Amino acid sequence: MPPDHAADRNRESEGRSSASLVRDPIDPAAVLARVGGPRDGAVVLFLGTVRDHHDGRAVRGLTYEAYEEMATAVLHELVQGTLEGLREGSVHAVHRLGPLGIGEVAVAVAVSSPHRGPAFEAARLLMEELKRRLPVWKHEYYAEGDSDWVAGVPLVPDSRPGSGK
Amino acid sequence: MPPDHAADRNRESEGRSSASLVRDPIDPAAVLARVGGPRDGAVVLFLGTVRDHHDGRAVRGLTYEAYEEMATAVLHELVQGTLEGLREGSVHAVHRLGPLGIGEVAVAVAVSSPHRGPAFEAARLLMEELKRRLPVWKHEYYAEGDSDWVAGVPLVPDSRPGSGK
Amino acid sequence: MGFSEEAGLPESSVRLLFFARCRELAGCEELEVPLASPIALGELMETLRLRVPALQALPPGVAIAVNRRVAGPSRTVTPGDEVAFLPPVAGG
Amino acid sequence: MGFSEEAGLPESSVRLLFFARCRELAGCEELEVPLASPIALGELMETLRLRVPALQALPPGVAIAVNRRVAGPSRTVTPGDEVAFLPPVAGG
Repeated sequence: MPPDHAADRNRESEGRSSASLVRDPIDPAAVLARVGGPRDGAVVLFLGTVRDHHDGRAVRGLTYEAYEEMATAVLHELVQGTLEGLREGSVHAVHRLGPLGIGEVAVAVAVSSPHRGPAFEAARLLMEELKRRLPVWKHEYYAEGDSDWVAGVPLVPDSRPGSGK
Repeated sequence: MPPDHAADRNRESEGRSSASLVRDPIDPAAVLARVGGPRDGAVVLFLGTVRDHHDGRAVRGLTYEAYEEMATAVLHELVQGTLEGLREGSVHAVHRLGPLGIGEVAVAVAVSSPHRGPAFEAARLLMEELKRRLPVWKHEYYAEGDSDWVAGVPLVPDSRPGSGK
Repeated sequence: MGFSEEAGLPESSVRLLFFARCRELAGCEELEVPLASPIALGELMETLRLRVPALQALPPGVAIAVNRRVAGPSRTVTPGDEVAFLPPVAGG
Repeated sequence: MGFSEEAGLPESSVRLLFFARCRELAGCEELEVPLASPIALGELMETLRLRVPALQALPPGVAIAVNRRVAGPSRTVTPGDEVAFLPPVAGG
């Protein structure tokens, strides 16, 4: 176990971020496996799960729809931006599409970092950004049999490089 | 799938918190399984892992020692207090004792809540309190062959009920 | 990034994409409309509203993305571009 | 909580526990010292320092817990109590 060499290898592989949209169930263990390393002392995992109620109505399930090409690009940019803010560590994000039942994981975000403060901050900010910027829509199915699109957040014009081309 | 009945059952089982000290490896999936429910839309998991460096020194492993009876009591009080702050949701915390290698999980904290803000806050505050109050000590083994106790935080007199008896 | 090549559209039209509630209002996921030369997005919208009934009453808060980036009315739309109608988002 | 019964100590002594660096300095994990009647923790410490060499130079930041709760010098220690010496903690 030569920790000095391990540390060198890790320093080289700094800057790890990844993201994906999936239609199969999200496995938290697989999400955790995408982050962490010998220089990281903190891992924060956030899971957004499907609740059985919303705005006072009983919910029995929902379907996520996405503008997939754009959502993939935005998600990659968000995790990359999060990693740049962290400087050291790793970031992974995955959002599920299609039909989901109560309790299923809709979104997972994992951040690793040498210290816990930055890991908590980064995971939380990434979730805020994701909710504001990801072109994904939620259609809820209610216990009473009806269904509706969930009121969301209007997207704002893009300040990413290249958006004004 | 009768969500109204499920919601009633969940309302009854509110107030779930658990904590333990363990000597075997901590399995994040098992920690996650202790929290969550149909009314919870957010789960935050924090893992504290063993880093390969500390204060500029290469670390090859460490050993945690605890005042076990007191640490168990304190950990239970901390998760219970966290849950009371949350009001709705669930909280689990586990700390490992004995020898650990680089990358292994030393502590895991999981919080579920209807919304993500409170879940993030609660997990983070629980970690801060745990680091200040848990009678646990860390002995680091360095790459150079020597070892030492890690400088820690002095415990402060207890304000828990019964401490002034 | 050469998006218009990727999309493989004839260079004399733009592709309109509709999502979620916009898709339901439009009654379709996709429309191809002729466009001969570059035009500001705001101007394009004026033209489209006259020709495409679905665009006459967009729900409040709808954003428009050109080539997968949210754009304002001054953004230039070029033949071959992809123009998407995005209601308020609710991911996560 | 009847701790003294749990510990099963004779009711004329207190049990001292040493952890981490305190354990190393004391050279043992545990000591039993006689105590005939209740006494303030601060007073007990004065007495102990004269009799137990390990307690003459405690490292800075050491806290003392009586029956598993961190206590100040005014806390009453009763025969049968458990008194633990806790250096600054470093869990998590």
